[in-house]
Amino acid sequence: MAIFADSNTRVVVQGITGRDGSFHTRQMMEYGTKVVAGVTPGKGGQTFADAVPIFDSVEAAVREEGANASVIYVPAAFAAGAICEAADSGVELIVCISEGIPVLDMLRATRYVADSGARLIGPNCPGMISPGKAKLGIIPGQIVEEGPVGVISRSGTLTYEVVWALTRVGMGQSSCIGIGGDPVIGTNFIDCLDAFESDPDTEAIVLIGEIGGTDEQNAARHIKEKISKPVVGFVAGQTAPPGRRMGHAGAIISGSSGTAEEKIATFKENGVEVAARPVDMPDLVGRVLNG
Amino acid sequence: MAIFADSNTRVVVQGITGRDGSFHTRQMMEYGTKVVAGVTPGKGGQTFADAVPIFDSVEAAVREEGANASVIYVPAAFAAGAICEAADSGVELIVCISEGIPVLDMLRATRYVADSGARLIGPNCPGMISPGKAKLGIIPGQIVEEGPVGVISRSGTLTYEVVWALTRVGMGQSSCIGIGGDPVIGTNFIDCLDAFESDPDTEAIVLIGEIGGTDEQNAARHIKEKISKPVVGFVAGQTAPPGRRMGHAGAIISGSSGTAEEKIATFKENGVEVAARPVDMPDLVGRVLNG
Amino acid sequence: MNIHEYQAREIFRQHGMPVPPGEVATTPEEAEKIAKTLGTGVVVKAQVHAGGRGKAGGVKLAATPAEAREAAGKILGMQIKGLTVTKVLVSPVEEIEHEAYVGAIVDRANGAVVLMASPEGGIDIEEVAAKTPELIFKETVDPRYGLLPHQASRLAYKLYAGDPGRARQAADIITKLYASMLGAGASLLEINPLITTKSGELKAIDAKMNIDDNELFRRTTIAELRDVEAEAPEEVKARAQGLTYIKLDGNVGCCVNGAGLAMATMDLVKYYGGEPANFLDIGGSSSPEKVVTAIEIITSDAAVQSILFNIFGGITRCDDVANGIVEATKEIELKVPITIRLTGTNEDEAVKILEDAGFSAMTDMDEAVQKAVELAKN
Amino acid sequence: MNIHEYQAREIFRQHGMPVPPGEVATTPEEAEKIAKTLGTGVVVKAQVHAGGRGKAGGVKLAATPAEAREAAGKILGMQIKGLTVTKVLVSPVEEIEHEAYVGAIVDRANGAVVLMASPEGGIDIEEVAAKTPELIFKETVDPRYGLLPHQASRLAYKLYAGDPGRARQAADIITKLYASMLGAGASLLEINPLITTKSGELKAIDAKMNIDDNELFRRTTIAELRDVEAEAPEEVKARAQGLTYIKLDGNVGCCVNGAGLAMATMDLVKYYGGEPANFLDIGGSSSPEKVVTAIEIITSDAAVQSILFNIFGGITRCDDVANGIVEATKEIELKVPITIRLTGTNEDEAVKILEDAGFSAMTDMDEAVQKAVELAKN
Repeated sequence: MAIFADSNTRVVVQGITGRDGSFHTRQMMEYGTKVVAGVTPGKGGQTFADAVPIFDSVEAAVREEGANASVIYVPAAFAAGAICEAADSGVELIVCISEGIPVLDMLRATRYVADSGARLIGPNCPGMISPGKAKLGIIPGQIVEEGPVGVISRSGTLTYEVVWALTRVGMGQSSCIGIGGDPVIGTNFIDCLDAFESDPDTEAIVLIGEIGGTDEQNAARHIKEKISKPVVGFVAGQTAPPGRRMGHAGAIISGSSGTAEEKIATFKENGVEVAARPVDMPDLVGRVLNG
Repeated sequence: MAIFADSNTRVVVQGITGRDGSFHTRQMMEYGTKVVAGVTPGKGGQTFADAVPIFDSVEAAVREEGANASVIYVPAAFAAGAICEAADSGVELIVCISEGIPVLDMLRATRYVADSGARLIGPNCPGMISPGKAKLGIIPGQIVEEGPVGVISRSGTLTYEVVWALTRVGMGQSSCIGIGGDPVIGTNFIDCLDAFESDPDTEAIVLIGEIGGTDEQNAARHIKEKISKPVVGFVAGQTAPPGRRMGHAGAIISGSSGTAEEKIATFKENGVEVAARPVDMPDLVGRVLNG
Repeated sequence: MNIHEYQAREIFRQHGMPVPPGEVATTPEEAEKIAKTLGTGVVVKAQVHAGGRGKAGGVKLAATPAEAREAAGKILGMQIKGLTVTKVLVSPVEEIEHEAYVGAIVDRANGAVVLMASPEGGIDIEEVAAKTPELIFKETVDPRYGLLPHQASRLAYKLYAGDPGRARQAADIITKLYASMLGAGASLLEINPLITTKSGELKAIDAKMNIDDNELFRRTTIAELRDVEAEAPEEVKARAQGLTYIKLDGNVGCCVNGAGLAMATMDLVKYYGGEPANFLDIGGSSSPEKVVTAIEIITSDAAVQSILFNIFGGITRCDDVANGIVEATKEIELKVPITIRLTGTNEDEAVKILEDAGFSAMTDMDEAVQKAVELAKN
Repeated sequence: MNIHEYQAREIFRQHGMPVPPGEVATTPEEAEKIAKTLGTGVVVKAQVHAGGRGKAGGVKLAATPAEAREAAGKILGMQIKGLTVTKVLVSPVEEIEHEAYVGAIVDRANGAVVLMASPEGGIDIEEVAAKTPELIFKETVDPRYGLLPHQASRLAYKLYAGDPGRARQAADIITKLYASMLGAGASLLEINPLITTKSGELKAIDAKMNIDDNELFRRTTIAELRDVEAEAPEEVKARAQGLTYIKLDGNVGCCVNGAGLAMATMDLVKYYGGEPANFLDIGGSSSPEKVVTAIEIITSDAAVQSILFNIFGGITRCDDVANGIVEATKEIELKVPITIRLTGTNEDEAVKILEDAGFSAMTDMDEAVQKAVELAKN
């Protein structure tokens, strides 16, 4: 098993004829993902890579090809609309790779997805991969391997670094989820933690956070209360500058500074081991796996 | 028992200091309704009729006085906003008497109420009364009497006419609900039918419809399928002019002419007796009550 | 409130919709001048609040400005469904390749705006809906989110599958149709036909728009579009006093409080063998002045042989109505008998006021209606 | 994107917010002229993207135009938190009866805009939030419905309970604050203080607004508000190439693909005893040109003693980065050693390109960081 997507996932790619969309669709297909349809309004009736039918709307892709997941590679200006279209068309899983979406658009889009009962991963994320089963997004297929470790991360290349470190020592992954680094995202740490907790093939969880916000702190408390499987954390940004502060309002609203120190401390308080360096991750995971 | 409101209902009146609001609040209080609070922004801290505390917001009325129902008498321009405020503040029942609310406002307000889990009666309606228990709105208290007949109506004075005819012959009512005649309303015929069906004190139901829309037809089919108690119908508007048609779109969307003939025919097809005149109602109700 | 085609076009234009040029004329000379300025063949269209203008001869083609003048001369002053034409729209003739239909309406069943489109536009759209419903495409707009881009696109590609050029134009038009609806406070908008020209351009030709009366208080420029000349004068007068009046063909003039009771009263007139002369709802809070206006309007209809008042007092106070009747009959000499039924709030005071003034009053609706019907026959 | 107070004021003004008059000056003479036109005592305020202007001496009162010139002369050219003041806002002095706080922010935890208000406004609002949180009132805006009237009213009456005159003004201001947020694509807005004048009028005095960078593509007039003079020139140059650069105080120049990995690399520099000189994310699709720009920017910092490249190839192709390094070092003579770590997509090609050009490349992050830190010490 795996979480969110596996070999039964039937993927429609929104923006399949674009530069990024076509490149990564080929990569997904090479990895063995069931890409059953593409959508580019105005190109309905054409075929992608001599294999994948293209439609004018996601609704048609769902109706004609039984797509149940969507991966979105459309430009930022149209991405929130594409997310809503996917949700409205009945796909269960929406992975939005597009970056640069206005946050005010995302407030509405995430609510729309929630109202429709679908799951959104991203936006501005590398997507997800369930090794040996399906790749939805841009995580390089050659750095992962099937195994018992669930990976959740807010970043892209840092995830690759950690996953690759695990793979090199033979610690494969059940699923790797890049939830994205934008302020407003769909699936969060807690959603992924719960999914990995329920997944019989996942034995340990790696959580890669960074500075900003309170998601890591919330995840830490959730782990203590609800997650029985071992979790190892990492937080990037200990040396990052305090950054342009969100005025007074940011501090008033969250009551948190969002620093790496605060996050690491909260992990430790809640019994989550934290790796000092990415390279320490395999050892720590090995330790918790062996009890 | 009764439906929607009874002697445990704690009413907040929105627009209590207005001309209509103050007049009808006194009437509700005289009838014995528990009016526990009023709301007029800017008059918080004052007292209405030496008895009812006034607040600046419904939230405060709920918090301080435990209001669980609201009756709204504010001008049309503010009425949709008042409905949303009531729903947001946690009252379970909202009765909106105000008329003249733009339909585009009501589309959003009814959805907001549904999202919040509250019940809206109206707008543009006489409200409801559970004889001997509570009056929320403007139905004259002296024309009703406790008894076994549930009354549901789209109109105001026509309801009074029918209810008064029932009361004169000793057929009291469990509750009388004026659902309002606007195109977009909260509680509809079917909601009331289901509530009366579950109410042990209701033995027969009177349904007063009029021309326009398809609510009566839907109610007729629902009665046949789901309502075991006897229902007697009346439809006003047999001699009404065809009216300004809603362009082609109206006919395309509903596939119905909305005439009284069509509605009466649908009632009869579904086994609902229809009174030719309001004055015939008591006889018909008596007949169905006695099986 | 109905507005004219030329007014609806202007609202569409303000929202960026591709609408052909054209102006409104009230005289044949103006029509000629507009045709000259346009410099093309024109179509001259009657501006009335009634359908079936074409069949009634209210739409004419004109190849030259002189022909436009002639056409306008024939149409202006014409009666269409009882309404006199006082304005014509003069607009260029378009070369039509295809006609589609696009509309938006508040759907009471869904509690939402529904957008509709069909590639089979033109006058027989209702027949299309009845016979080939698969050619009517719909999108329901969630009022919480408004029209979403993919909904406009989805409708557009159903209209013009395989033709991205036209589909993109259509998506834009559908988006602007919805924006016009919100912008004008409309409960109905239709473009029929939405044409494709020979050069592949989409244009909104005939525009229909109903404004929600309840929007007018907050939309003064829209409220000013009301063309009282195009409405029955009694209805205009009634509205000014907060009454609703619709003239009918019978001879029993009715004055009732509440629309439902008013309809039930008319039905009862018919039931007892009479014919109602009108629908008249004096509304909830009926001051004596309203009653005076109501009697003036009812008696202005020469067909009325008998007047019937039916009042169930709730908010309406029976004594207010009684005072209004007494006052009105001081000002207006009634030439037909009046039957008064009153019950409810302040019923006793009302009966006294009426009896003091020499009227009698009843409390039973059926008796009153029967009497009024009888009196109309004499 | 940060904008200046005077720009935020102008956006507020366009949305009908009561903002005092005032204009921006870049010279003491202009400041004098503005003060003359205003005809009142003025306050001269430095326009910089930094907090704590007042404490730094960047805000001065001036009773006469001559004093305004003098004050502007002192403030213009001043350094506040490393930024040079090039503009001052000259605005009338207000007689302040009371100071409140009103703000709006995108709350990531809720996925919604949260409006906040406190009757305890002024510079110490964060202390109010920490010590007396019951004096901070909040309303969460459901993105499906937008700000509802009762929410603005509820906040306003909490600010000014028992004072309907001020509460009504505040409700209006809160409504316009939210409208400004949507209108400008802001992720944060604050009015602090929102003052009450002696005559009971509410006015938005200090205005803070952060614009969501992701909005700029569709808001050209807002995008033009960017004041590149007020930003560090390297950051401006980096942004033009799609890079993100933030200068720090260390001596190991870092060039990484991806923000998370960039931060982890900096952390590792620190872990091994070094100090990162910067944050630099070259982003996903890194063309050779971007790499050239990155090296130019890193080397423009005289403190840099060692350059570290850390690339994990995914979308980023290692050979692109290698080509960029080779190209850059043809144009720029490197005065400090460079350490290159590359792994992932096209790693082998990259290593060959680098070795052909005389560089060596590593594949292990920790080894590379350790080496770069060592080199910086020599």
